[in-house]
Amino acid sequence: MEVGSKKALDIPSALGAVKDGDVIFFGGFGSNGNPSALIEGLSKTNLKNLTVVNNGGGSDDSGLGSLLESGAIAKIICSFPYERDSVIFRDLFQAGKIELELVPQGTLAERIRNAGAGLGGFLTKTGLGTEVAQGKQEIEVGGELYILEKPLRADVALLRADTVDTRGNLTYRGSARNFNPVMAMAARHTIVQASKEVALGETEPGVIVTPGIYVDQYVISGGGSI
Amino acid sequence: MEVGSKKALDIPSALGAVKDGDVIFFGGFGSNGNPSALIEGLSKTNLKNLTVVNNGGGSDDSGLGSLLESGAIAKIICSFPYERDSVIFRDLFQAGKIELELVPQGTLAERIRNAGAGLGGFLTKTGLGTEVAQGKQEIEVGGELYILEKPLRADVALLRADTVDTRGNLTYRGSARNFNPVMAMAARHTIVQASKEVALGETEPGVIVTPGIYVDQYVISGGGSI
Amino acid sequence: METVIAENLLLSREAMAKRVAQELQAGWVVNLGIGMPVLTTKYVGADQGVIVHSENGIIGMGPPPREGEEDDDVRNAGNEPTTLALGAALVHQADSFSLARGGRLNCAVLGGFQVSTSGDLANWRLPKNPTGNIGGAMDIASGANEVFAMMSHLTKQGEPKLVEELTYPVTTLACVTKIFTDIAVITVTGEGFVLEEVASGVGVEQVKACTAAPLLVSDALQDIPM
Amino acid sequence: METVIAENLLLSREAMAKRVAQELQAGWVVNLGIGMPVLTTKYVGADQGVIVHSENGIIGMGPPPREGEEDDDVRNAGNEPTTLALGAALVHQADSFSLARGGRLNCAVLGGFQVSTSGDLANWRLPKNPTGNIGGAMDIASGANEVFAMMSHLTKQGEPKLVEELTYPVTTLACVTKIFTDIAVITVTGEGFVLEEVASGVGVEQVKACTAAPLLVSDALQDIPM
Repeated sequence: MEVGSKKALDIPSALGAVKDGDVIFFGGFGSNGNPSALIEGLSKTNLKNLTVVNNGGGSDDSGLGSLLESGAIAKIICSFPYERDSVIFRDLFQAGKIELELVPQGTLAERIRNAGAGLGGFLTKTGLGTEVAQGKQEIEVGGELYILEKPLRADVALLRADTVDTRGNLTYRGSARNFNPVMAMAARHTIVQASKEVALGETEPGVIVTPGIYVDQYVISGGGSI
Repeated sequence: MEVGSKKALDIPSALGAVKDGDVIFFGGFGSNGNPSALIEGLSKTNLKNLTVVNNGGGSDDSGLGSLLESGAIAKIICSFPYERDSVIFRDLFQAGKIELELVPQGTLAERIRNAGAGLGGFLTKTGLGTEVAQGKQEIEVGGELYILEKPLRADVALLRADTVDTRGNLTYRGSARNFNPVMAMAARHTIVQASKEVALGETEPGVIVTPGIYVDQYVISGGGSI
Repeated sequence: METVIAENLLLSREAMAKRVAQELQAGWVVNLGIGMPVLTTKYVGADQGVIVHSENGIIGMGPPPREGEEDDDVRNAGNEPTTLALGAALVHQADSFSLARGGRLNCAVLGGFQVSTSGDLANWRLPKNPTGNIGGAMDIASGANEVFAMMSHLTKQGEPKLVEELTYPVTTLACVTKIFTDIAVITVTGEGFVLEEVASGVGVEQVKACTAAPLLVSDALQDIPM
Repeated sequence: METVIAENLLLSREAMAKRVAQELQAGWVVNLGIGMPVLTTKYVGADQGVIVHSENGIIGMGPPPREGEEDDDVRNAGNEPTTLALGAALVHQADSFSLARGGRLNCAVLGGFQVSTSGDLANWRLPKNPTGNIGGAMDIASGANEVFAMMSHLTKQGEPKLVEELTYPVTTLACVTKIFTDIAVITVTGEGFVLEEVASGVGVEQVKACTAAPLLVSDALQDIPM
């Protein structure tokens, strides 16, 4: 660990920033771009009452599955609760042991991005005339009706990247990019699981996808989605 | 010009898509990333009653300056009307010969991005308590007051890129990126002035900044900002 | 009457995917939903001029990889291995849905539980279930210029999926333009459903019996081309 | 009384930039406005641990280039040639302002026409002018954690710029935390202006005479270190 580097000593020390009751972003889309080692680390802590923001409800064999089973999660905010083989989530939900906030996927991504952009909400047509619109303010602009959706921020983001430099500048591989860049922008504290560490300046400034100012700590773990 | 390529025969033919009364985005920030050859081409047409969206009011020695002088522009939407040496704009404005919509720069970028994202507006604190807030709806979210700002789209975008492939996938150099990527997303028809043409597939998918689906035509002209 | 159609006359999922692939026009940007719709990638020719969008951030998705050539970081929206077509670009989730909501999808092919005569689509929650998977469907169906519903004509219980009014929770109102089932191709018009094509060996009266809404018959009615 | 301070006692623009540079702390992300503030880049040490943000999309701006080493595509917000520091990242205009509004700027240094005792900033339009340059100032001043106003103590006409209430159009309310002038360093507190430092050879009574609001004097008052 070089001086001034954001590299964490290990996963447990990086996860020391997470507190009971935190709202936590999990990057990824299914297993693709999901910070599996960090989530596995989280499932070994005794944290309680977490709210997890993740695209899906978690397959049983994923880190999110273990975390659900441990009872650490009080609420999930997602677009796709019943992933293939997500019996743990289903059972908890049907038993009333976990709260679910169901959000259309584009609205979910945009709510996160809106928080990261320091805004107070946005108007979308997505969900008009559906259950999703219930309880939300509708606003007319230019003769068209929209739903007001609100920003979604987190205390901590656990993300997955391909390369990281000591300042935390990130690149992603293939479709493992997905939710990771917007989540980095909207969390108070961002921890990244990257496949490879590179020297500062090795990644061209124009090729960096997530600027290091959005990253607090990183660990190096494995390559590719699991 | 290969088959299926979006390369235009020349600048005048590319500009054939522009009509009287159009709203036109000009990419760039001052001369940096500004599609000078396309704007110069525009100043040689007989188009009238254009609305131009540009960060600034145009220096006298820029393409925008010539275009202002020609009387083609009825309105400018910008954040910084008095650029260094922008006497032409100043004179027209003071004579009441051109309309000005002054927009804070972050709001301008976000209004364009909001249009490109298919949304109906967003809430920002920028401009609260200032002249900018006059006539705009204020909305409270979570006990905080925001201004509702509306999407800004264009009929045509004239943009500047570094590399382009035959499908229109773009990369930018240095700070010449600025407004270009968001403008590409929010225009009905996008014309690009690029420095270099590359083969399809030559730019890594993860390094492309503007996907080719946002580009309708391109011309190759010069290198570097002028 | 509903289940009178012999199993061997029903189009297979693969045959339906082939038929949908024929419908995709050169120059189109198309989103293919998870499950049956995404099978269509197998039958879209590399020279067909179609750009396939995957909601998890791929613009230019190719066919499934050959066995042994899977890349763990290149997945489709169902988290299955896929490939990048020549000229593909990668974006994050918020940019991916900007494209979808922003009017850049010429067409989306989505699965369906029910479609009404006015083109309302239901595909996210069965009425008996407490919740369901929205995923990207609401955003994509709201934003795409045309929505193709691709589904079996009847439920597993033999109930018609083409109905006068939805009885399932709505995904998006008035969005479906064409329906591809295992026995028919049907357009959704201002005057209700119009039968355009039938599976070889299936009679018009059989399709009518399997449809819980008035079904007009096109003057150009033909067999589904295989 | 206002103009009693001898010309040779006034800090030069360069001296003011040196003083502001000293104030920037390791780990800070700092936006430097066009004109005098951006001069500060000349005096920020490469090892000072400060990341300079330029609104036109640079995160990690370096000092001005040496003569002959200018890159036309690397410009600051004043469209002047600049450089990229080691580890810089480039983003588009909407992402650049996401950073600014999103609470990622520890500090912004902006020019000022007037600052009020409650920290209201005026810097975009002179009352006599029909319009003015907003640029990025409203977004940046709204979003930054601290705003430093960097300006001459008096206008060219000898009018005080530090006032009880703004008489010029407001840029952003209650944002300025510290003021760096050519004769003093002043903090903006709940109890009004507090004089922290004076230029060598300038008396406290002179600063008071040049300030159109009550001016408390810090117990730790010292000369501006040079």
